Amino acid sequence: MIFTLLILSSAIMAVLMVGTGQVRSNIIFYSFQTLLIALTTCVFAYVENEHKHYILALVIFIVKTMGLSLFLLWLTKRIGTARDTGTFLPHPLAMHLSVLLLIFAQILSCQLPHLSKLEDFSAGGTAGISLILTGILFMLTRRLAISQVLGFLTMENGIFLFALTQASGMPLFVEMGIFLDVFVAVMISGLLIFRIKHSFEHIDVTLLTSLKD
Amino acid sequence: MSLETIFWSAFLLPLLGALCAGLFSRSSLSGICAIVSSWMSLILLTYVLLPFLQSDKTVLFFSSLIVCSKLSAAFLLLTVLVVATALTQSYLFFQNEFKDGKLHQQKHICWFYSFSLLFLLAMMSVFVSENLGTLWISVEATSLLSAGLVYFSRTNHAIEATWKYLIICSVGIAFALLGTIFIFASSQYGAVEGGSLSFAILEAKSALLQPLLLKLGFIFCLVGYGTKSGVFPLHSWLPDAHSEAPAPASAMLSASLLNCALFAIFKVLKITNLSSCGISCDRACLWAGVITVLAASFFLIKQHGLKRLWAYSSIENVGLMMVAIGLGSAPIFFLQALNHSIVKVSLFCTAGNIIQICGTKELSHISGLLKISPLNAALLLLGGLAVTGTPPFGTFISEWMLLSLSVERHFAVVAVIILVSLTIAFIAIIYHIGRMLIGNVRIEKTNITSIKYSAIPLLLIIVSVALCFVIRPELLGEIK
Amino acid sequence: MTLTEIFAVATLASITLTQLSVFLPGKYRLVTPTLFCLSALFGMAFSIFSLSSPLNFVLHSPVFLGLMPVQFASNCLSSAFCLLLCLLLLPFALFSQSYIKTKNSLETRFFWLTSGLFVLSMGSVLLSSNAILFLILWEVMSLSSAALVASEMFTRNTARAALIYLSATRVATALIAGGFLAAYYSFKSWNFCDWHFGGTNSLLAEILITLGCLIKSGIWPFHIWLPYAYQAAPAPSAALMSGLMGKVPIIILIQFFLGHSSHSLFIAYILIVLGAISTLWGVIFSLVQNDLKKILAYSSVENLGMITLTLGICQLCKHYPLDGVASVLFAALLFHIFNHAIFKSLLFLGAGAIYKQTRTSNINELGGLSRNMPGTFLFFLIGGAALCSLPPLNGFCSKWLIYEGLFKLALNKDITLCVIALLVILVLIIAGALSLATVSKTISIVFSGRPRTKHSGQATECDFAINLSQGILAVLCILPGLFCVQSKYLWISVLFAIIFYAGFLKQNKQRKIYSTWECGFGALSSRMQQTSESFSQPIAVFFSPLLRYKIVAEITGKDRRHFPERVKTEQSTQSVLEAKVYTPLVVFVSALGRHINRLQAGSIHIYLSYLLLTLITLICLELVW
Amino acid sequence: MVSYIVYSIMILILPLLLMGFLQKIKAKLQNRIGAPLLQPFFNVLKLWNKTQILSEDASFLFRFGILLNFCIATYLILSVPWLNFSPMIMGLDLFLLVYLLAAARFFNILSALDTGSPFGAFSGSREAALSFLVEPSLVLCLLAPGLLINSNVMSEMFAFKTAVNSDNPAVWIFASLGLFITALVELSRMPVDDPNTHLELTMVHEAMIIEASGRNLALCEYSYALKLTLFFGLSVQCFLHAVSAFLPSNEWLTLFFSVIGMFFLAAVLAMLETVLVKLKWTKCPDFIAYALTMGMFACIVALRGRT
Repeated sequence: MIFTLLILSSAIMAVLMVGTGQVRSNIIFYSFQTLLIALTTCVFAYVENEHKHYILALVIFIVKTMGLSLFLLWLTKRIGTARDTGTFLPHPLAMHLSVLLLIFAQILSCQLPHLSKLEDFSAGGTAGISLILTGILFMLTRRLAISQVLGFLTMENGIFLFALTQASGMPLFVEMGIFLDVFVAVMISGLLIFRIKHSFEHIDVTLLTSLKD
Repeated sequence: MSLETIFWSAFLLPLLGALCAGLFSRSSLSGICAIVSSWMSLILLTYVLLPFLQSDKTVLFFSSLIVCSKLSAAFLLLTVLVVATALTQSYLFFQNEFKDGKLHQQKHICWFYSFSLLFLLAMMSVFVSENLGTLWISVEATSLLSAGLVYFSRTNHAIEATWKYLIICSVGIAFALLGTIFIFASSQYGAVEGGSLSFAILEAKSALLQPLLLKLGFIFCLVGYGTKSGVFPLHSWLPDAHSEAPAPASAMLSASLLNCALFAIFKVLKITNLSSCGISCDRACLWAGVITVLAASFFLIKQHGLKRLWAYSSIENVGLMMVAIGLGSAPIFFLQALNHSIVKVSLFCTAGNIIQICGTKELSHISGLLKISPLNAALLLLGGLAVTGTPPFGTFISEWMLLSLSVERHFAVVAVIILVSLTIAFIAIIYHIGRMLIGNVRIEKTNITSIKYSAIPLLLIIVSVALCFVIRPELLGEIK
Repeated sequence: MTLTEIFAVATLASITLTQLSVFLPGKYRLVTPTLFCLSALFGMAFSIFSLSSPLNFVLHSPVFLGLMPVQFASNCLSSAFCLLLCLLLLPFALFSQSYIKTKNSLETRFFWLTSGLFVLSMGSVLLSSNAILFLILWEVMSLSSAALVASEMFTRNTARAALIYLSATRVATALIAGGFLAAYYSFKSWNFCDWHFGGTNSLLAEILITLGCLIKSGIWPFHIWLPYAYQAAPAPSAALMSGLMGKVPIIILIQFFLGHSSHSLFIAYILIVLGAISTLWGVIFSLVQNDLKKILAYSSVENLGMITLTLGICQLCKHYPLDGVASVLFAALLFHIFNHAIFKSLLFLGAGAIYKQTRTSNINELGGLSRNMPGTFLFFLIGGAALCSLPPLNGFCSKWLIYEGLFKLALNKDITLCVIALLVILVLIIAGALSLATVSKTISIVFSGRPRTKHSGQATECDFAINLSQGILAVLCILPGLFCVQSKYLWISVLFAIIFYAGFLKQNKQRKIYSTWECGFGALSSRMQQTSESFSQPIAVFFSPLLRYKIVAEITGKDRRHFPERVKTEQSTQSVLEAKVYTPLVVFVSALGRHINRLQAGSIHIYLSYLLLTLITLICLELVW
Repeated sequence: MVSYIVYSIMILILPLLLMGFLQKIKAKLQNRIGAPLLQPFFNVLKLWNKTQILSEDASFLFRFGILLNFCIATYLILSVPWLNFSPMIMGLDLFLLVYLLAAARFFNILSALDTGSPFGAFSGSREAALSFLVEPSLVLCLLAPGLLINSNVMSEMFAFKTAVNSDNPAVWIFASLGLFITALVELSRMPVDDPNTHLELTMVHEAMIIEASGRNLALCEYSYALKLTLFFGLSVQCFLHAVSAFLPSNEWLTLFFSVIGMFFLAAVLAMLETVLVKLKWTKCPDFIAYALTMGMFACIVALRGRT
């Protein structure tokens, strides 16, 4: 029960994240979301009695909850962009839409076959898919480059959650490699965001349309 | 030294080279370092892999994660060759850029070499990884490292292109990760206790995998790696990145990176081979390829950038390779990749020279090339012919084999569409090239004489012609 | 090693040497043409020997073409074609070395290099014995000829011509490739000798190959590239292209469909209909052209149409086994191929000579060349007379044979065949009369009267090599006529006329030289002579819907009706096919290109939604199936 | 031997005699006395001895063309069969005939344009236009008997003795009519062209020879007369074949009939030229269409006869 609660609340965090245009709040919501995922991993490790998941949880906590969130917060401060005005969908509507997506994710995950290890895990599929969909929605509805990174990270969280609950986690070295890649990706995009700010004096990616046919 | 040691050192060399190149502060030194390490790596790999390619063995086993099949061996050699030639070309390219005053900091060039070698390493690991997970990690690593190459010139356009490249590919690759997880999950339903990501196991147990999950996994992998390889309509990053990267980097992206992504698709497709959804997955690949070929040829009609032109022609060739993959023919896939890569490197190198001469990459601003630089004009023309599968270039043979295979497998429609699109592409490319070659000379600057040319584009064109006359089924029959 | 093989190797070696000699410094300028002639002689020897002992040759490893080895085999037809090719190469080399030498050395080298390649590929394409080698050589032939088309000036116009030509030839290659694939599907082999067309399962292959060949030889409605290409090409190359390259597809059709005793009726009808239309179409358009090379180009459309037509009828005869008629027509076909090659080359060389001396090929800027260039005039007259198949020249001999065959067909019991034969005779007669109008217009505007511009007034006779090359061809035009039974007495009549002219009329002392009659208005200016447009006007009006013929007259002055101060008329023609079919097609395709480019809108959000949409579509598709 | 003599006489006398007869009848019909019957002979003789005036712009082609034209006309008249008589030169077939006529026309046009005279030139272009209209009908009219007899050699087609298919008179009559109309166009007679005027708006043939003078003109006149004889001869022969059932088989009598027929045709022509007005140039194709129709009828009937 607690497991379902943890998992779903991470998805809810993501939904809430969509609701605000404040970049700082977004990052904080993301941070909470990863924290919940780290906790889920711990619980999962306890239930499954697999020690490698403890390590994973630790890494998630250090890398994502602390590292990436702090990095992004620092980045926001440096760049000085506080609000994301959004693209075609107002933030509240986007949030409502992501709630709908959550329901949709529930429907989808019911269609998929389940490993019948733990009843609670079925919520993992829902939350995972919901996170992925919300991440994509976030990327599609936000203007700022930094929000796109956040959306991507949310999506990645969803994938991790899905992997954890539906396939009882990938081999450790694969997970580690994935973390490394994601970490590097965020770092590189961070640097790029700096350059974008420096060259264009904004980080609004909807205005980056000079390359087209 | 055992073969294994040599093999490992071939992998170690780019890493070492990258470190050295990054540490040097003079571009010429780090350039030499990069060139030497890449060619050395090629030599070592050839020493290890050539006997293997000729032998009866099907795989070369190095560790549980590093296994080299014949196809991957061939691709490995091709990739290292492409990177080595591109790096060699880039040495002169950057010298010319320097003279032109476009470049200010040598350190950037050092970083370029360093990133290229790391990129090479990532690509090499794509081909030898025996595991869906490591495959994914390597592919993601290639896009992260090549982002540095695209970013190289630090102009607004380059930054925009890099951002699009990074985000779109990352999202795409994230889908591929999800697909990987689906496949991993599918293996846990009775096929393998606790699941497995190993290709060998998955291929062997293909029939036992959970079909729905496998199918979903394949679709996600197709979309994910398809984004990386530029399948229509997921190609959106590709023309931007290719046109904004410096010419040698574009050559590397087009001639090796796309092969990596396609190789990943090929590997995933092989897992589905024996399962109940194998045929529909084959079809999906096939038609994705056909649509890509058709769309790319239409994209070519109205183009404004020289390198964008070649980018779209890469997309077209990716489509052809997808068709080969969809038809399940590894030799033709490799052959097409080989021919395309060789010609594309030559074309991008020539394009780099031309852009340096004319100072622009807009097609409408380039004219009178025949008068300015007949050599580059001729290379451009020959390359343009080669890339559309015109005899007597190697691409013709591979495309012809592809066509005949599709006819043999009763996909006459595919053959027809490919023929039509190749015709359109040919006409479009020749049209653009023709407009560049003739006309009035519009350049005021007298920087034409100071530019140094290398023989690499010419050599590659000659190799392409030679390939037309040496390809034989026996040479390719073994590649699987 | 047989003599055939020895000479094949010798030819190949000497052509290679020719290619290499291009890179010699400028003072060895004559080496290349000499070597060219030498290889032509070797080639002649090869083709003569290969008639008796056919070439059959497989190149072993390491050379291999993916699916098939490099494999050559000759038959009578291809040997004969090679002989014709080598025969034409001698005047070609002679002419070119004089025609090209004024250009800068780079262009000269480029010319010789590409023409060497062109000739080599053209000669060997018919010898290839499997589909892949064939396609390679075929495309090399197309590309090198396109390079020749573009080689004259490298201007927008030539580039456009080369582009149009390349596009057309690529479409042809694609169709042939499609045909080969279909044939492979039916016969499971790439070897030509395994292909036996004629059954129902190979109809698709037959149609595709036929269409491809027709495009390549420029048959209506695919002739659109031909006037552009031949106008832009340097005259000697145009001679080779029109004289020989246009025939290669025809010979391929013969080899595939007649040689393998296939008599698909459908193909025969395609050939007959398209051939008949292009015979008429070509000659009508030829009549209204003002450019010398375009006139010749369109007349190539006519002649190739005639050849195609004959081939179609020949196939038809083989279907109903009428072997007697078929053999007459087949002989006529081959003979006409030979003759057309000769006289069309002669005319193109003449056009080249005129261009060289006057720097123009617009016939409205020429005139009065008969005095300045008497040699060229005489040869052009012979070529022109042969073109409109006047007896006793070679053009008539082959055309007479065609008529003979058709007449024999008309005597058949089957009423359909009779009607077809009669209709074809009518078509040929009309085309003949129109081509007579064309040739008489061309010759008289170019050579007769007074010079219309300074260029043509100051032209001088070209050098000996050019005249010699034309002379060789002119003799070749006359020779077949000498031995033709039909015109045995006619030659006596011509001879009689010449003697009469030389001896009798010339010695008439009572002769005055005076200006041309001008109604007493004073001397005629050169502008008052007839122009090309006014000559063709009566016939052009007749075909105005096809030609989109328009005359715009602009009369200005106070009293426009009675005292016009200035009268300006302009006549324009445009192909209805080009205006109504090809231009809209190109516009459509490029519009498609423009619309698809809109997908690449530049916004990353849109790109991401593509990703998502693709994913959803794929999932839906896969799960539904 | 006798036939050769007859031939020679025909060639020497008949053409010019026909011309004279034609003009005489025409004059009579127009209530004039007219020139003597032998006037064309006198004309030719006079011109032969006159000074020729040549344009300074003319090349050798001008006179050579006229001469060649004459030679071809002579050749044709020598090789066309005359009923039972075999021709002097064997082996003329109908395609050769058509193309020889074309060759004559070709050189006519060339020599007309050779001087750069605008008059000669536009008549040349009209001649070319007319020829393309009239040639199909000529061929069809000749093909129809050929189809009937199964041969395209003129001497066999018109050989009276082998005319076994004379039970097909319709073919011959249509051919004869078609040939007659064709002759009107080919010879530039009345509804198409007015041979008497020299107005540039009406003339075709006369303007073509406008630069010819002296001996050249004499040759032109003479070859014109030869062509007239040729066409009338063909037309009359066709007609005689149609009525062959009622004719005696004596060769001299048939010859006599055919000569009479030619004079008859000349008279018809004279009558036509008196009655008809010259058509507008743009209406000429409508008139020529009748010739083509005759040819088509002839061919259709010939085809029907065989099956």
